[in-house]
Amino acid sequence: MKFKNFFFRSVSITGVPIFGLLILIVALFQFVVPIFNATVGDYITNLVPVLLLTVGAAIVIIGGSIDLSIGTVCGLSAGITMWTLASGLPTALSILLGVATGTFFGLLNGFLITKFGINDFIATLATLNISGGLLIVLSQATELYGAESEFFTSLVYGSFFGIPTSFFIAGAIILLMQFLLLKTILGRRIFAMGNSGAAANVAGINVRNVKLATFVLSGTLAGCAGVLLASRLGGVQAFLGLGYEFTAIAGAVVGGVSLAGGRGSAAAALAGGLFIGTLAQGLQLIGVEPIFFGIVSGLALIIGVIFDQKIQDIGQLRSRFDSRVLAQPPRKEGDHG
Amino acid sequence: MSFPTALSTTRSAPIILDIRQISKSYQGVAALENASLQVRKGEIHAVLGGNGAGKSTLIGILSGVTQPDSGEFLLEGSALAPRNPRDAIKSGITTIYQELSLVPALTTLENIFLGRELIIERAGMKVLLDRKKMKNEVIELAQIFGISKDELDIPISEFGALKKKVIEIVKALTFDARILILDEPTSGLEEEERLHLFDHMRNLRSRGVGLIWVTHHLDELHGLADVATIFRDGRTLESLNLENSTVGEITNLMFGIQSNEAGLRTKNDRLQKDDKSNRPEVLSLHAVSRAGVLRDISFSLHAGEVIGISGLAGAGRTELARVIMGIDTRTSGQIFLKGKEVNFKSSAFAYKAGIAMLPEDRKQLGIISGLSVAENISISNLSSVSRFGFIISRKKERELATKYKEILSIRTPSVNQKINNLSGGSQQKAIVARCLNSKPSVLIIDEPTQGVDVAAKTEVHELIRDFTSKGGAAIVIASEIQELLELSHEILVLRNGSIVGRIENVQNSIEKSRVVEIKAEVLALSAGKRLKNEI
Amino acid sequence: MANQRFNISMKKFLSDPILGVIILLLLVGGVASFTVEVFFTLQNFTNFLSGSYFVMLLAMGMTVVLISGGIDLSIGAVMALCAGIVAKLALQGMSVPLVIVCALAVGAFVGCLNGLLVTVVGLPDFIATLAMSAFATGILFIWTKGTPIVGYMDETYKQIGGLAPIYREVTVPMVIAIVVAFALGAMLKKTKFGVHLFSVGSNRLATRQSGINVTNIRILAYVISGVCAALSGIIMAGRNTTVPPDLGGGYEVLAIAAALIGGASLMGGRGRILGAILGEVVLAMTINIINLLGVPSSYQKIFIGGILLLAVLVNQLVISSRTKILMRSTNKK
Amino acid sequence: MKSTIKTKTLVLAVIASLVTLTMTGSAANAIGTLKQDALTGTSATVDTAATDAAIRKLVNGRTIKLGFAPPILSEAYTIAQQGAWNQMKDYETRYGVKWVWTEEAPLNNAHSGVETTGFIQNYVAKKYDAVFVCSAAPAAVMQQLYKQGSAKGVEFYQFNSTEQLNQKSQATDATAGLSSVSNISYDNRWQSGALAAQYIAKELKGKGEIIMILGPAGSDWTKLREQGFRAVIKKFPGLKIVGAADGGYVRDKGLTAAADLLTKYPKINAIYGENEDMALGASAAIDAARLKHWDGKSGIITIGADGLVSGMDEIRKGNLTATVNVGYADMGRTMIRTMFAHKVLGMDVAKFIRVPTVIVDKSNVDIFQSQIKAELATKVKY
Repeated sequence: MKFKNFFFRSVSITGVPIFGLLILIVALFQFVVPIFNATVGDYITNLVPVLLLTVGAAIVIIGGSIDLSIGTVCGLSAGITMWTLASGLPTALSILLGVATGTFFGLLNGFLITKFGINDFIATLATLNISGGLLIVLSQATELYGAESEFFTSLVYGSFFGIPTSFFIAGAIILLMQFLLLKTILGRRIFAMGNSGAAANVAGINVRNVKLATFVLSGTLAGCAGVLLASRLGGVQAFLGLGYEFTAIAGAVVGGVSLAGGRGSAAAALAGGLFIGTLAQGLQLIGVEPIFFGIVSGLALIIGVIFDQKIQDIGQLRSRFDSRVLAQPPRKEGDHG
Repeated sequence: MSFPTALSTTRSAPIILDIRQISKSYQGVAALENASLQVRKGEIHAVLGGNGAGKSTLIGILSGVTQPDSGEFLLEGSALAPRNPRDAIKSGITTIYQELSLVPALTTLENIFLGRELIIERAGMKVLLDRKKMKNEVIELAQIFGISKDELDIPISEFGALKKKVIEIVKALTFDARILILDEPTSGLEEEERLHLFDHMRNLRSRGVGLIWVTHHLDELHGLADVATIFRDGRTLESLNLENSTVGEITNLMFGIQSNEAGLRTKNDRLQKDDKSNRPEVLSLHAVSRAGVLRDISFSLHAGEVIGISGLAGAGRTELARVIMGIDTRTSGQIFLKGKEVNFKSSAFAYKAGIAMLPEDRKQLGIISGLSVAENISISNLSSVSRFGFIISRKKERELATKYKEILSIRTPSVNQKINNLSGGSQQKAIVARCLNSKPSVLIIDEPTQGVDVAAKTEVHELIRDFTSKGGAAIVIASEIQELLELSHEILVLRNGSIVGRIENVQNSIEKSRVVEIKAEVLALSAGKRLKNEI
Repeated sequence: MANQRFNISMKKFLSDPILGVIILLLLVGGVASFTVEVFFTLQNFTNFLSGSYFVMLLAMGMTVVLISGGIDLSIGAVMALCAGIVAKLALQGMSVPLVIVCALAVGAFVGCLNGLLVTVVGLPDFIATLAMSAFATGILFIWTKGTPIVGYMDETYKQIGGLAPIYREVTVPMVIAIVVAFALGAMLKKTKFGVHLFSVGSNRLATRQSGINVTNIRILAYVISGVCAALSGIIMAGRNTTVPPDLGGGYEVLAIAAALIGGASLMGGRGRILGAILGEVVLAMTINIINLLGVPSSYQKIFIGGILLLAVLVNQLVISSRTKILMRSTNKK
Repeated sequence: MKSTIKTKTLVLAVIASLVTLTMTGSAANAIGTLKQDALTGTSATVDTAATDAAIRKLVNGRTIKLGFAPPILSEAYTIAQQGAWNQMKDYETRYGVKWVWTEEAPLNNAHSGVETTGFIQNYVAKKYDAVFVCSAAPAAVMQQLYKQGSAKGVEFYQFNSTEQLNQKSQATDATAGLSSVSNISYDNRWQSGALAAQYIAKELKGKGEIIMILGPAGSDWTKLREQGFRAVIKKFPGLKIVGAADGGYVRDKGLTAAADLLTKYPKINAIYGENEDMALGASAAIDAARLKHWDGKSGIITIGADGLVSGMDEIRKGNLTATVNVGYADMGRTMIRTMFAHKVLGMDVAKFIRVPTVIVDKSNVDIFQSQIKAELATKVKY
């Protein structure tokens, strides 16, 4: 009974069901395609930048907004890093500039949204175009490859105990974000704002600053992702990052981060991002023809989210306290007619 | 034990709604157990009970939002089981909900006819809305309630809170209902508007409509309601003939013997007031204005003092609070806090400086619904539960919340409970806890007891008095003049964003005659402009 | 009394969401007509408008969904899928009206699926329609095996695609866009369904309590956007003269942008058909001006981003000045 | 023993000459893919039966696993794939090779191409024998992947790529800095962009105004073709490029861009559409503007590049003046031949194999259209 309650309570935590599903499909793929485990290292290395974007997207979404610019900002950051490296700047400075590019766009987004009151969708769609356009201009003006820094390539290609360095870097960043969201004052304020911006505003939270902070965080994460992507690729071309924003947002949502705001975590987003990535990887290894890919992945996305929702619902119901105060009818947010 | 006699049989009107043994439970917890009551034709039937007593569940079942587990109800003799609100409305049961159920994007007219639009027939096709006919049908009633013809075409979002409520009532009155359920219809309404509404309720009664009236305001019952049914713990206790029962008896029934005195502790233990000049000034406003909303507001608030703000909704009461808090910016004027001029850019700074606010709309602006009780309490002063100034300690947070839970007797099994699962009164107390935890020197309270049952209301009043007795100062905004009289030392009356009257030394005027006098005075002051308009 | 009436109509005018986009249009158009001589010519306008009718249709459908409080990311893919159906069936010799009916039916069907996923299954609209987009694209890929469908074009499809006019400057897409605009505009303003649509988007709970079947309304909103996407696809099949499998990529974002510029809100309950049309005109005009000015294509994206920001900033400005004007008028009272 | 050596030598000699022929890229060879080429042995003079038997013995019924990673699913790559399949079928019947063929392509954003890196890693993990890659991913990362994959025994062949941009001189380094075994493509500058410009110059007799509809800014293909095109135009003082716009490689955007430019420059003589889809869009824009298509003397020349079935039809109808046929089917066949020569027969293959390209207009459209149609008609599938 105790175990049962523990079980239901844990599956009601955002991200846990999808994590379970992730383990399930990993096992399934391993069974169907025995070489699956041999490819895991490579595919996660490829996935790392997108995972960082997913976590960034999650932070903004938890705060009740959306950031469409992360994909191209990540691309631009990669471009800036590569450009500065190739033109001979010290590695550390280049990395810093790459990350700063992301932070800058985060700030820009935040200002447009909080100071000018521009709708977040449009504002970040605009900066999506602007950052993507800047990368095109940059890549037209100069060749974005040929960095000679060993330290830089070691960001991704180096390894500790056989595990790629980028895992540690991304792991540390994601862990930090998880900590920030769940354990710090800022994190709590982000959740409060996402749950109810108006109430948070009345309750003494500087909603503008907190919102700004979420965009700066997601921009900075996009910058970090860009640096890792540049290190991973060794070269950057004009359209890098375009379209990553949808993968990232989808990953976060699959992980249980609610687009309505106020629900989710970095770990949940990570689980969602890994789920989508693993699914694609596994399907490729099984040898699903690319023309069937859209249908299969669409179906999997739907099943994944339904599974996540249902399991969480069950978990929440079963682990509820038996109490009079709960006797009021639960208010249904979702619409079932 | 002698309870007042059950419903007398002198009223011989036929029963139109007969509720028989209805039960409903959620996840094994009973919300209603064998609830029964009968509503007669042309009867105002009050439904009373504390928060969580099962009234909302009954309304849900009658209006088709939820379905009962067992039991049935008959409308004019035939069994009814509405599967959705549409069914219920079609059968003649209409509900006005406590929360505004208007749609902001739609116009007044569209709102009134939402779901029952009149359609014009053109070329055999029934597609187009017949706005003209709809207007004609509603205009008479609308004008009675002060809604002009032009206002019928304006989106609801452009109106203030009061107008919205009136529109909602007009909407309900246009329904051809045999049973009309009014869930806290007077909440947020001004005194005068209440009387207006009561007239209409009487009017409806004389037309033979059965009214089910859910209310916390026991003082409104007498002279209006014919019968009252009391709910406690999901059961129907008693149907009282109101001619033979007193408020005291009803309260006893509602809360059991323990909370016998609840709801009646008013004037006796009011704070003793010293001479104002002996106390330090905490907050003062000098000619504060906000374009179009507030004009030249000046007053000063001293430690231990409560200033009440009266006025019609839309007169600038809430707006004043928001400007003081820095949620909205002021266009001119100065605000001094403890002698220093302040200019808060957001409420965060106000909290830091020592001003806390308990907002009006609890559901939208008060509670942060996804968070737990503990998280809701700590949110305005997170550093009080933090280590190193930025890491939140769950343990400290729990302890803090548990402390407040006990002090304020917040009814929740655990402080980790999501706040939306609590009753309205407990939610309100949790927000009080939040304010107190920010260690404010000034507390701004907007409609302290809206949607809160009588017992909780007294408790909230107690908390405010306790706060000021320890040297805090408070601004209380309330529609009920009675409430202001019970709490405040001075009352400011707002109209159109300006202070149009001050009633000082409320403290010393507790004689009943004086109370009535003040009420009349406040009413006249706040309504003055509107009366002129109508003439 | 007259003063009050004036105030009310003033209020109505000033709070109209399309005011901003009109000002923007005049602004951008004004600047362009001074800097590019050929800009302000009938030919140029018919030119760039003819390339925007299909996006207009998408934006109109999107507006309906946005008003209902949802979002439809599948419309680009659905447009492509329907274009594929037109091409494929036309190739098999099916008559034009029948082809069109089939495409519309598919659009409506996909829209209905979207609606069911969002309402009955209860998926987040973002995910449901994103998945549907993957589905639709996938079906088109399987169908075409990655190769464009060609060889279905004839004079009729040229006309449908707007490549050949039916009378002077009048083209079929123009007529379709106008008819749909009026139909949807009237639907929103003058019918029960229109009122309910705004109602659902603005306050879903209250709408349900009013006895309105919210689920049906929401599903129907997606069906309408599906049908709009199908119409757009029919035009696209004619205009593009081939149907490559990746035809629809990215048009949904354009449609959302157009709808938002035109005053719709992602929160639901707001939006205007005319706004969506003007929003798309702003976007199309931007590309047109870029091309006419000869802006190097590498700067195009930055330019588009800038215009988007300008669009919302102007809107913002209009809103704030409106508040000021309204305040002044109330203060005078 | 001796005989086998002899046979082997013979086989090698024959193949060597063949491959050389392929790589020199004579025009005859382009058409040769249609006919049975020298290896198939229908020639009156060369009997290849013995060679076939020897290769069959060498192959010994083995299975060769091939990966095919185009940047996107499109008609061009479908034709290339069909060409490859036809060649594979040929080898299968003659040498008894069994094939496994797996295609992986990103469904959208062809120009980002980072997805391809994942595909390649998967091919390596699955121990494929050879992988044909065309990707817009940065050259540096692809080379790195090829290097890692090669170490595990997987051979990489680039096709239709833009390696011209990144290749170094072969004067001192035979690999030219590339880790792919071979690069089977055409030179986008001189075999596509320049050809189009030469055709325009010839038709217009060195005098006239031109507008360009370019692919998306930032694309390597765009960059190279524009470079070649401009280089040739520069040589003709009478020719002037008056405007350019982004057509995003798709027909609809090509149409819009061309329509805009035609409004501003209604008197131009030629439109260079950097691929066929955009050129066809431009052609529609000419119709819409009620301007005249080129009839050999007057009107507007529209020229594209690709060599797709649809384009050929339009040339026949006169809507498209000409196109640069870059021989995708031939490219596909050459990919298989080169891989087979290197992987199975152990031959050295050229680092850069240029498939022949040709300007197709009304005068020669029959030849090249029937060629593509014949390739697509085989219905061979792997």
